[in-house]
Amino acid sequence: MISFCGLELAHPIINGSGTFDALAARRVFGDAVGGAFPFSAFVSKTITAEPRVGNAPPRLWETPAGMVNSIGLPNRGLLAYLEHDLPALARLPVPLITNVMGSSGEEVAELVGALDDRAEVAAVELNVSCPNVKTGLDIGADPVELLAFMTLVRPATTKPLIVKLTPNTADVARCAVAAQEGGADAVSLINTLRATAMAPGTDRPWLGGGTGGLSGPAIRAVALAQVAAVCRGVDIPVVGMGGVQSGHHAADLIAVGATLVAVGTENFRDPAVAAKIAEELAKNTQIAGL
Amino acid sequence: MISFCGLELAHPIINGSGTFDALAARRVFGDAVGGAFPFSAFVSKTITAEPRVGNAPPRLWETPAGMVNSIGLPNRGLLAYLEHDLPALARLPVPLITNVMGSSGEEVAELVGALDDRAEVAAVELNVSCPNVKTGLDIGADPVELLAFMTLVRPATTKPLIVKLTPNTADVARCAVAAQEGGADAVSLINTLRATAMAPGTDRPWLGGGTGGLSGPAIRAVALAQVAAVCRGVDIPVVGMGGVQSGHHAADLIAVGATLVAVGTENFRDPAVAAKIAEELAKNTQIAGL
Amino acid sequence: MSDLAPAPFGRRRLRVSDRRTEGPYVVLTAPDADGPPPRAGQFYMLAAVEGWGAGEDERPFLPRAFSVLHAGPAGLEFMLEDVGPGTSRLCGLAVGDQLWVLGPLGQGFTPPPVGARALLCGGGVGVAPLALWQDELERSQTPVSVVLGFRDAPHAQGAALLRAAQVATDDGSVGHHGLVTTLLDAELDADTAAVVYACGPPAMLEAVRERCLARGVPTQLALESGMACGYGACYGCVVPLAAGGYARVCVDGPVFAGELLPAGALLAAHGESA
Amino acid sequence: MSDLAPAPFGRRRLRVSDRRTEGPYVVLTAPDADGPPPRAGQFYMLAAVEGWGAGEDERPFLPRAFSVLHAGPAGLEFMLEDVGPGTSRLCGLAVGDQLWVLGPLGQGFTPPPVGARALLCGGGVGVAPLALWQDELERSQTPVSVVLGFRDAPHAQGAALLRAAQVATDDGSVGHHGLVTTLLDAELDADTAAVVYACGPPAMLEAVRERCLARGVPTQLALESGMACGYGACYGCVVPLAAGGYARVCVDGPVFAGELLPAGALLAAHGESA
Ligand SMILES: Cc1cc2nc3c(=O)[nH]c(=O)nc-3n(C[C@H](O)[C@H](O)[C@H](O)COP(=O)(O)OP(=O)(O)OC[C@H]3O[C@@H](n4cnc5c(N)ncnc54)[C@H](O)[C@@H]3O)c2cc1C
Ligand SMILES: Cc1cc2nc3c(=O)[nH]c(=O)nc-3n(C[C@H](O)[C@H](O)[C@H](O)COP(=O)(O)OP(=O)(O)OC[C@H]3O[C@@H](n4cnc5c(N)ncnc54)[C@H](O)[C@@H]3O)c2cc1C
Ligand SMILES: Cc1cc2nc3c(=O)[nH]c(=O)nc-3n(C[C@H](O)[C@H](O)[C@H](O)COP(=O)(O)O)c2cc1C
Ligand SMILES: Cc1cc2nc3c(=O)[nH]c(=O)nc-3n(C[C@H](O)[C@H](O)[C@H](O)COP(=O)(O)O)c2cc1C
Ligand code: FES
Ligand code: FES
Repeated sequence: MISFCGLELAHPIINGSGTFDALAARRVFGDAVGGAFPFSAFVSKTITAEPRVGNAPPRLWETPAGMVNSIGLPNRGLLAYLEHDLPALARLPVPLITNVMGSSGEEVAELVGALDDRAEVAAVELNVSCPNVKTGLDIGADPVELLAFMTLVRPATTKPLIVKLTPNTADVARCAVAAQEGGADAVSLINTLRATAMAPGTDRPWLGGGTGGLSGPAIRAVALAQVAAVCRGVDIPVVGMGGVQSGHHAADLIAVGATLVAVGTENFRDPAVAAKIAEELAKNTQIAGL
Repeated sequence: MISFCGLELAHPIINGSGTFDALAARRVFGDAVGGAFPFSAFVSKTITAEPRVGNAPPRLWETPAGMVNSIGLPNRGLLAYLEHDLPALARLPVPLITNVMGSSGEEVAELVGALDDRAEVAAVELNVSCPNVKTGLDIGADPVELLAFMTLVRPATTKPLIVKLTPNTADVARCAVAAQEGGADAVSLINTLRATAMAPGTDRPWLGGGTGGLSGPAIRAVALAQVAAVCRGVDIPVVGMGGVQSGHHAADLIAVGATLVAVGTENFRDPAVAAKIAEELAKNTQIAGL
Repeated sequence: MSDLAPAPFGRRRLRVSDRRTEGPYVVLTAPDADGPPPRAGQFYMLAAVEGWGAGEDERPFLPRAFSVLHAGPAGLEFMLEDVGPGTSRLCGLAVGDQLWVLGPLGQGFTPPPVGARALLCGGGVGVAPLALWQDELERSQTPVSVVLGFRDAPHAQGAALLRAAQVATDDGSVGHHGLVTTLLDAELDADTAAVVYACGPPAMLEAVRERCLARGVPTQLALESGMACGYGACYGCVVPLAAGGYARVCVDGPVFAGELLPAGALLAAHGESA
Repeated sequence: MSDLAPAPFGRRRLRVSDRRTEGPYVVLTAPDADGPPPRAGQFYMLAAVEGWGAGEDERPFLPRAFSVLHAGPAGLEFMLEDVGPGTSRLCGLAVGDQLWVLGPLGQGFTPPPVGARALLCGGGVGVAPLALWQDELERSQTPVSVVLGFRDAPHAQGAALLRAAQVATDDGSVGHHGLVTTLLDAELDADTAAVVYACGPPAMLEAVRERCLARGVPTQLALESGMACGYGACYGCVVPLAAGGYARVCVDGPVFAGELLPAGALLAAHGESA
């Protein structure tokens, strides 16, 4: 059992927001998903106050050992989430972390406040880092703005608040310190790196959204450096992620100080990979413990 | 012929600083290197005022479709460069761009001033972006500091000044604009992304220098996004680089506005690759021109 | 789909038991002991266990989606066209090589109402899902007609994967010289009481959608789209809906009723301008 | 090296003409029409043309350095030990497969002064450069002794690649039970007028360097180091020098006089603590 912000989790492996849809997975794979649920907590994809349809396709570009996505945070909005998704997600065998985003501290405070009432929500993750949406970038990239943002959002809930930092910044550790000062219970990183691609043989961008975010093994070494820097800077727990594909990669993030490790893109290659990673990690830890 | 800061170049492909040692290559491959010199201009590795031995080994870590280096800018210092390297580099069949770095505007102004006297130097590139050395990071990552830096350095030479921006920043386009305001004749990007790796099976960093910089195909999509953002922001010419392996990759950078394209890590896989890339690019351009 | 067992959770290894070619197409067979039988129009995410990631531009990295061509005691059959690093690697597999497989995935075709015949219209490698559909329809004694379009004579060898197909080729080297939609028009001119099941390149699907809509003939279009996951996790594979918003091709499709799709939707999802 | 033609500029394709094993080691042969003959101790950067990048952790990406084992009319011979994704891929090559090759690279061994014999000391796959060196020395009638160390009997089969080798194994299953340095000591005790040529794991080289320094016996150590380029471009392969600063193993070495290296240098370059 791992303690994280007051939650007791079976192992350190969770999912990265937006990289596993537990409800869709249950439709596709049936009850097997529930029985063998691979994550020790489930992080929902980013929810916004109003519904969003997301970006125009194409939304994906495969890169060497990675991918660029420009999904654009499609979601049915807070109300539908509260009414439809939360009750269904509550049936998962693990605690639920709801990820939210908004264009101002006030807006996010309202979102967070609405979740505060709901027992299904074990913790809230604040997406201040999505490279596809202007606001996310700006708040999370500047320590001063991030602190001001947290000052508005923190009072809105007594639930644990995890700040998901943006990697697209000069000094991510300073942003993490600002989040901590602003009352964050934990920070998570890294989100995707701002990236783009051209449509083959043209001078137009491939992605409907113009730019997107790079994820996967390609960014693993960047993630490790950022997580290490943040762990050196803060006392609160850190959720490390970025390109994790194996127990070894998870162990590296834990070695530099992460408490939990999130798996993102690798879920796309194998929906059950997180269970394998958790096992490998447990085996590593046993060996190291001897 | 391509015009770049008053230089007339045979094609748009140059090397990234620190990724090709023309003098060592001539020792290894003989005169073939001169005859078939693959770059249309040669960028020297970063020179500092005093000699540097560089970082302790290991200095390299291979990543999925890329590598992390922590070389630490070894060089014999300005005086040895002026006395020994410049005369030898002058024998190359292409213009020479000297890359320099220093810990303050004053120091760099002196370096640049010393190069100003030397006819062998066609242009100077300012490394304000090396992630291995504290100073480089800080100056280049903050538009205000960068402008102040340029105010000190610009008057030191009438030669073209290329500012090599750091990618480890929140808004690289704003940094590029600051460089332009400060009198840069061109900007180049991207340098490597801050990254690290653990020694396998340990909780110690692998690299002697602790952290390093990620380069290669893994960062190509990040490079393209940053180059595109910079090209939208400035009027001066842009040298684009990051993960270029083929004429297609070079064409993408040119499509978003780069004037020249630099090849870095791919030189390590094939010292003659740049000539192939220049050919492929010329073929692409011909086809597009029809 | 409630009558079908869901896909096993997690990718599994299958072994290629047969590899043959039909003109430029490669057909791979892989026995699948653990998976439930797929429905026509469903697909699998495939990757080679060895050598995935070493092709052009250091790709492929993600698995690739393939319709099931046939399914039976011999195993699952897939029909592949080499169009890039992923399909190139898969086409290079030999008997005995291993595949990662996830599936069956997505919503398949649904039968025509009683009295209407099934008109199968395929282009290129898009004939794949129609082959299994023909098997299923003929088993339930539904009348079936098949019209297929190909680039040229070598590709037209793919027509052998279905029975009694009328063929059109772009270069006229085999069958009708021109577009498959001309054959489709002729079929519908003769008898409009049909449901059209189509799969093929975006421009062909768009043409099918448009003309059937105009004629009031229902269509079920099996779409392609760039996919990262195939099971609804990434939201990357979307197609715009006529009603607004987007649907995920992998879980809401890949088969969609033509009426649900707006004009040009099929081109947009492929990065072509509408 | 002025008597040798430089390496061709740019990597070139060679075809594997033979593949054999010596215990756990793989020996590949590749005819090299365009390259000049290598000197013993020189190396080549190798990569597989196909399937490079699809191994563990999506690697290898960079080419890998290999000493030349033998060189002659049949081509270049390389001896490989599978220790990771790069060597694993190369060990999996079959006759007819293609290699990217750059080289010959680096500074090879230089002969002993007249009257001194050559004492070749190798460990594991480090015997490779000594094999060609033995060929060259015997051709020039220089007296040669060979001591080799291996983990166990299977690995000790690598000793067959040299002539008249005394062998030590860690587990005593073949030859002397213990370290190769014990054999080296015995040779030097018998006759100290020798130059020691050594190649092997860092700890072995360190032990050779140390004891020969103490005895005043000159050494030429063929080092390994993680390399990105092999031709002096990346400055990644350095080893510390006793005089301070670092030398590039690829262009200043891989063969270094032991006196030039400080204690512990060989371990540091491999990420092991000194
Ligand atoms: C439900 C479904 C069923 C399918 N059934 C079949 C089938 O039965 N048989 C069959 O052969 N194919 C089928 N496909 C298509 C098949 O999945 C694609 O051909 C395959 O994914 C192409 O991969 P590739 O690596 O070979 O080519 P890619 O390089 O991926 O090129 C394919 C297309 O993707 C785009 N593209 C190019 N580069 C990139 C990049 N870096 N990132 C993202 N997109 C890029 C371009 O539009 C290009 O034309 C099906 C697809 C779907 C969604
Ligand atoms: C001049 C020279 C001559 C050589 N001659 C021979 C020879 O004749 N025969 C032979 O078999 N070998 C030889 N080698 C060694 C050979 O080059 C290496 O074994 C090979 O590069 C290993 O590659 P790999 O991918 O198989 O293993 P890697 O995964 O690269 O592992 C090899 C070592 O590198 C480190 N490592 C692990 N992961 C990484 C990473 N991601 N990035 C960087 N380092 C990592 C670890 O220390 C590991 O033990 C020679 C090396 C040199 C420099
Ligand atoms: C397709 C996709 C969608 C994502 N959606 C979200 C999201 O909605 N909210 C969020 O905070 N992060 C989102 N992310 C970022 C991931 O949670 C994670 O931070 C990132 O992908 C790095 O981890 P990875 O390399 O393991 O994928 C998304 C990533 C991908 C690839
Ligand atoms: C081994 C290595 C050494 C480098 N040394 C320098 C340097 O001395 N000065 C500098 O400005 N950039 C240096 N760079 C950065 C490259 O010039 C280039 O900006 C970067 O590697 C991205 O391009 P690539 O992906 O094509 O390698 C170095 C990069 C590598 C990989
Ligand atoms: S492919 Fe990922 S949601 Fe459809
Ligand atoms: S391997 Fe690049 S300098 Fe030696």
